[in-house]
Amino acid sequence: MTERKLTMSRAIVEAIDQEMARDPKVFVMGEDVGPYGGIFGSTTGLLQKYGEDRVRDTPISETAFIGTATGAAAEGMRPIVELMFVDFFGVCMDQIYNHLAKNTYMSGGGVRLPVVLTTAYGGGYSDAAQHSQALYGVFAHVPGLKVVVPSNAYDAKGLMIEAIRDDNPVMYFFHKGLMGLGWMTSPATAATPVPEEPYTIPFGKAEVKRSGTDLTIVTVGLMVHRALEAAASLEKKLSIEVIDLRTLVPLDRPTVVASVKKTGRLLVVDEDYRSFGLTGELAASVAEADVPMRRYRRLAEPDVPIPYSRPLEQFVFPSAETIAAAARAAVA
Amino acid sequence: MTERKLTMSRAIVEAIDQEMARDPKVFVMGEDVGPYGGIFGSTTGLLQKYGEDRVRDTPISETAFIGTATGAAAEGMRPIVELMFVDFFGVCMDQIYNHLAKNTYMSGGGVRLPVVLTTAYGGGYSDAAQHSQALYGVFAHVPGLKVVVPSNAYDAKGLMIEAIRDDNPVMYFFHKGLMGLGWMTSPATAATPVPEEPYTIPFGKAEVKRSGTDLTIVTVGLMVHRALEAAASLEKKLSIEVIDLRTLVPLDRPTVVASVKKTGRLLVVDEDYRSFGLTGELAASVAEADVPMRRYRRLAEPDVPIPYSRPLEQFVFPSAETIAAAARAAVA
Amino acid sequence: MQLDRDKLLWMYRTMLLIRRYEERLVDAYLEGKMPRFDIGWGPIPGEMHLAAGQEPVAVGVMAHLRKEDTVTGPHRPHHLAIAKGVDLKKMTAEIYGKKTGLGHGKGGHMHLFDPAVKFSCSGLIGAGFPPAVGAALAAKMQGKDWVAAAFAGEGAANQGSFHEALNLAAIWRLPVIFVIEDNSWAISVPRSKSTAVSSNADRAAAYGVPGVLIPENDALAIAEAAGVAVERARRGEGPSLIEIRTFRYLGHFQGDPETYRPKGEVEELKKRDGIARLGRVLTAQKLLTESLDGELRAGVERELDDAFEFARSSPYPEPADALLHVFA
Amino acid sequence: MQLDRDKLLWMYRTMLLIRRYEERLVDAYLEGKMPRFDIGWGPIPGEMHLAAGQEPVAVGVMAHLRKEDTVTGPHRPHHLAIAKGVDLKKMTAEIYGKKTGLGHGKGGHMHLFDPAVKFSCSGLIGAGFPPAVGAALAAKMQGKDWVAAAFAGEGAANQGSFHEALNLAAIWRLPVIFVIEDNSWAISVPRSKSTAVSSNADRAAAYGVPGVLIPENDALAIAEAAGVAVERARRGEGPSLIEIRTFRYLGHFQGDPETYRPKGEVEELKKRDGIARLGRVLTAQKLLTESLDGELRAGVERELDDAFEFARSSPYPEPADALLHVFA
Ligand SMILES: Cc1ncc(C[n+]2csc(CCOP(=O)(O)OP(=O)(O)O)c2C)c(N)n1
Ligand SMILES: Cc1ncc(C[n+]2csc(CCOP(=O)(O)OP(=O)(O)O)c2C)c(N)n1
Ligand SMILES: [Mg+2]
Ligand SMILES: [Mg+2]
Repeated sequence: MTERKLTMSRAIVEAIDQEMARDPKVFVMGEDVGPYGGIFGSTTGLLQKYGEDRVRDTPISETAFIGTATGAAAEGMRPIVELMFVDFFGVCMDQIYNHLAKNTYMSGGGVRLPVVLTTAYGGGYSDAAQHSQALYGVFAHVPGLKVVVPSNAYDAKGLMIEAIRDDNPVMYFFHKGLMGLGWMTSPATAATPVPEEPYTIPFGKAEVKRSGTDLTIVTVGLMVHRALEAAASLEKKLSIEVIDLRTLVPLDRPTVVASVKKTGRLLVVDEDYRSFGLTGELAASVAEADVPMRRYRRLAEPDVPIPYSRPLEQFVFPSAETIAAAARAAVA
Repeated sequence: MTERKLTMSRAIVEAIDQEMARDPKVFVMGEDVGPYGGIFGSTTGLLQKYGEDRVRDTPISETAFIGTATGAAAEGMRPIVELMFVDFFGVCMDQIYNHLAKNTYMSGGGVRLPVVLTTAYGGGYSDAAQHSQALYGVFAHVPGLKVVVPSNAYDAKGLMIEAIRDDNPVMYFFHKGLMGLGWMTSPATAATPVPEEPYTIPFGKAEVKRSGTDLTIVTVGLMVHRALEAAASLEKKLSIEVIDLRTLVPLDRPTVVASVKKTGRLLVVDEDYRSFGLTGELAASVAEADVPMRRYRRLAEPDVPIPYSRPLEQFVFPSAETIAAAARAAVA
Repeated sequence: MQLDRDKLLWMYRTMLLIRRYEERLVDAYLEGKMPRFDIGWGPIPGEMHLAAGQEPVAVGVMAHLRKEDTVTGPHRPHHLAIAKGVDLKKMTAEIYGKKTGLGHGKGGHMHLFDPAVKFSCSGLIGAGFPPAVGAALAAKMQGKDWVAAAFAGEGAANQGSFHEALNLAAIWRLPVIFVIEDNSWAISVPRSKSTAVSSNADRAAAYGVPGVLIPENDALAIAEAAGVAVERARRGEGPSLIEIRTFRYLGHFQGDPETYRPKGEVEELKKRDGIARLGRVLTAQKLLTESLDGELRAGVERELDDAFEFARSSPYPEPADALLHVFA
Repeated sequence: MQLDRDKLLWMYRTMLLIRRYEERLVDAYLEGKMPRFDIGWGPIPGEMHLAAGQEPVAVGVMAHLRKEDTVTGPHRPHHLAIAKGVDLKKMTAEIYGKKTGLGHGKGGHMHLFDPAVKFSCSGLIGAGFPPAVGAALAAKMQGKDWVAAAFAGEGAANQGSFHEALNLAAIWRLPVIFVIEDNSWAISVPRSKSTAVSSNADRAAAYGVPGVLIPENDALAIAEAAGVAVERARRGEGPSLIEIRTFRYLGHFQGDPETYRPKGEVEELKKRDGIARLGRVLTAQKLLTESLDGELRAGVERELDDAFEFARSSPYPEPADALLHVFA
């Protein structure tokens, strides 16, 4: 494997670039995806290479341009459309969940909608309650959308190419704090070696990032790095298995269940709100498999809007330290 | 207690009427809440009694009129605003979850928003994928909204008065199939004796509708009636405890945990989508309380859009029969 | 653009087909709902929004559309679907919830999808505008002269999607026609209580596109305005907005008590019925004779017999089929 | 409505206050972000949207508003908040994330709530229109002559909420003024690529309300138009729409590379600066002298010293306070 390292944003752009070169039906739409190159660098350089017809800046009209993606996809195009922050889903959710997500079903399979909806999620830089949320739990709850949440550059490229080639709507979440932007701190481990050539990573295959026998930590996105840090910090005392789900829909329940069967303990770490979300879904997935859990714990955003002030924000998001503490408590 | 029986819709209207009579700041807004009296009878007769100023038909502009409720509430009014079907939340979710639900928090408690957002949910009459959903799991996942789901007329009145007097946003879900409308089948048990005088039912207090020792069934809304039917059908063989949560936010975890401690088995029945929702949240709530569950099962909408055709729709929603079968399997 | 004899007769016959189709649906819908009406009962359960009175809108616009052109419709879709050429048998089977339906029974009457003629509809008010813009964008990017038409009621013109979609179509100069069917009611809310302007055509100025109001429920007047808009779109000159004052003869949905509706309103409207109106014109032009009219009506009945027979005799889907088709 | 001497000097001084406030914020924001800029670092982390150049809009409209009138602002709120009379100390403390802030540090610069002067803002584009309509409805229902003003950028006028809120305000004849600050950019997207009409004032016709375009970034011209709209609203004659061509001197947010922006654009705009412009007029009218100008500027600096000192010296909230205030 090549040793060329890319940031996650460059890996995403490379994936889109290679697919646009391969397939003229692929095009990009969204706010500031053109000259600006995407506020979080998800489309940098594409306008210069493919021109205004295939890289389209839109007005601030998410309902219109996401619905436009649905309509264009029904006619054979393969739009990649960006919702700048997932926090904004409320202005366009109807087009996403009642139409893009359901038209294939309501038409008995007659309509195919190959749309990739890219969106930025996550906090940690004091962007407050309307620009820091995870929210993937909402999209995983409603049927008809595949939900992808890469944690590093290698996965980001492979999952993006898989998403573009998928004939179904895919919500592609990228954490702002993983993109490797010059102006926002990102874990060094988010930038990885990335092969030049196109490759895909199948949806629904979690990755065991670190194997262990005392406790299973399951998470996704940015929290994968924090969980690994926590596991490493405890390795003298505890053998912790860390699982990166990579996609929430489809959800790789077998990998999680098998791990808990081995460790007997599950700690779910989530940047999304705690209740009615990922943490609960994994508890149910293990319990309904009749796998005894000696311990189940969850560390997630404590069901409060995300506060602006640094000490408050740091309090609501899991950190390597709080994860380590939760892990120790879960095994004690 | 009086023996006067009311349908759930009449109980809701009586609650709103009594509060409008008591407090001039209470008013009603929404589509067809005036002369029509609410498509599902949630405002019948209020226009005639209180006039157009306090009972306002709106254009089909949910973002505008729900945001208007938020703005009016910030100025001391107490709006009751109706989203005709919860399925339509996607056109106005931003005003609901980013503003109505968060402004109190973002203002450090400086802003109070006493808004009751009433909405119809549920299926069973072939209204298909965009008019039959439950979706309360979405609103229970995002912070800042209280979520109420009454199962009968008595609770509906008490919970509505509690909601109107609450200084916070309350999402009040009523199942169309519980309202006792002449034109839609409703379980006989949904209409109950209702006291004439105003009364309140506190949020966050689940009701044990039937006590048992072999299995705990937890559910809400219409499914409470089906669960009770199933429990009754099995009473010779099994002693089943049935819990009606009544509100999802706040969620009465202690009552559920105590019951599972007793029965050792939990079956969650939900009309909402199975994954990333209520069924998972209850599994987590019990597991994190370190209460051993010998069995955890869930019976919910199987993560597909709700189909139109009767046999298909009947397949996706839990029935007394499928609940009974699941209960038997859970104990076997 | 002149409408030739065949097209004029097509318009007339298609209106008859739509009217009679829905008259039969009313009966079928009420089966199993008598004496007591229960929305969930009978061979056709669920909501039923009929377009009786609005036929001129459908044929007036569709007279200029081809198979390759896209149409998005609202919750009241039958007249549009039929005029666009949606397979009547499969559409009827869908409404009956049968396996042979357009969506194998999954969609129902508010969710008719026929990719063969590029028709779709939605139960969400205003939701059809953006996908029509998308179809127009796809046509433009693929270098086709195909157009798209989005139909919605006057109530839908107060939904944010109307504004956003028109603006986007205008700045991108996309070949799409926005057609507002003003039947003056949104369920029980009259347009005067929902809309701040007397005509939605006035709203075209907010997007720098042509806006036309057709004050009469007249298929020929509608066809004339639609012809101009469609040609403009095909020439790549961008979107247009057309509002038509049309008639809602029936309740919002079947079972609507209509207590909010002034007595006699419908009777007055029926005196200006769009089908009879075109019939008189064609008769005057000697294009329609009594015998031809009889033939057309007989043909319509035969076509409807086939469609309803197909639907009734088709099997229901297997219950577990509910789990199929979430993803392509 | 004539503006008296005090009001005119208030307008001038308030613009100076806003400009200097944000100049100080730029420095404070960059603390801890040098040499390397990281949005999460320093005493003021997160996004920072400044309004330098847009001061005339704030004072021109606010010149006619009282404490009881409601204002909703967008993500770029400081000029509006200051002109509305939001507590400068608490606002600055909020931006510093301190316990003494308007929201005890929970809101931050895009979420400033000061119920005492009925000011609020939101980070969601177009989200301020509906709540302003709600405030106007509350005033009307309570029989007050209070008005509401919703401010937003030209980019926001393409959001569905703009359309829905204007229509609702118009049919209910509510006392609300919609003010569009056209600074010709929505981040990197120029108005020509986002808006199908040359002026959003033209969109007033879609709601049957008065629409005015103020082509110059001139506080007095803005005040004149705003006066008419506010009086109309107080008289119960309904909403108005005003668009102002104003200037964005800085990047969309601090740290914006602005590679999309034509060279020299800002320099040209600064030659027509709104503060200097009013200063010249007041000097010509002998209302402003050099010494008075000096006094005003000195007073502004003292006020700012106090506000920033208060903010810097205030304590941070306790981490666990994050759990408070989800519900009232
Ligand atoms: C977004 C949304 N809001 C509300 C509804 C409920 N609803 C269904 S039809 C209707 C009235 C629509 O009126 P109009 O657009 O004039 O169409 P018409 O029924 O007159 O054909 C309403 C409010 C809906 N389906 N979608
Ligand atoms: C609904 C929504 N979509 C997108 C954004 C991202 N965003 C923040 S500011 C901005 C540009 C706003 O432009 P304009 O309305 O002209 O205001 P200005 O920044 O020029 O003051 C965008 C697209 C948002 N905050 N909310
Ligand atoms: Mg109508
Ligand atoms: Mg702007």
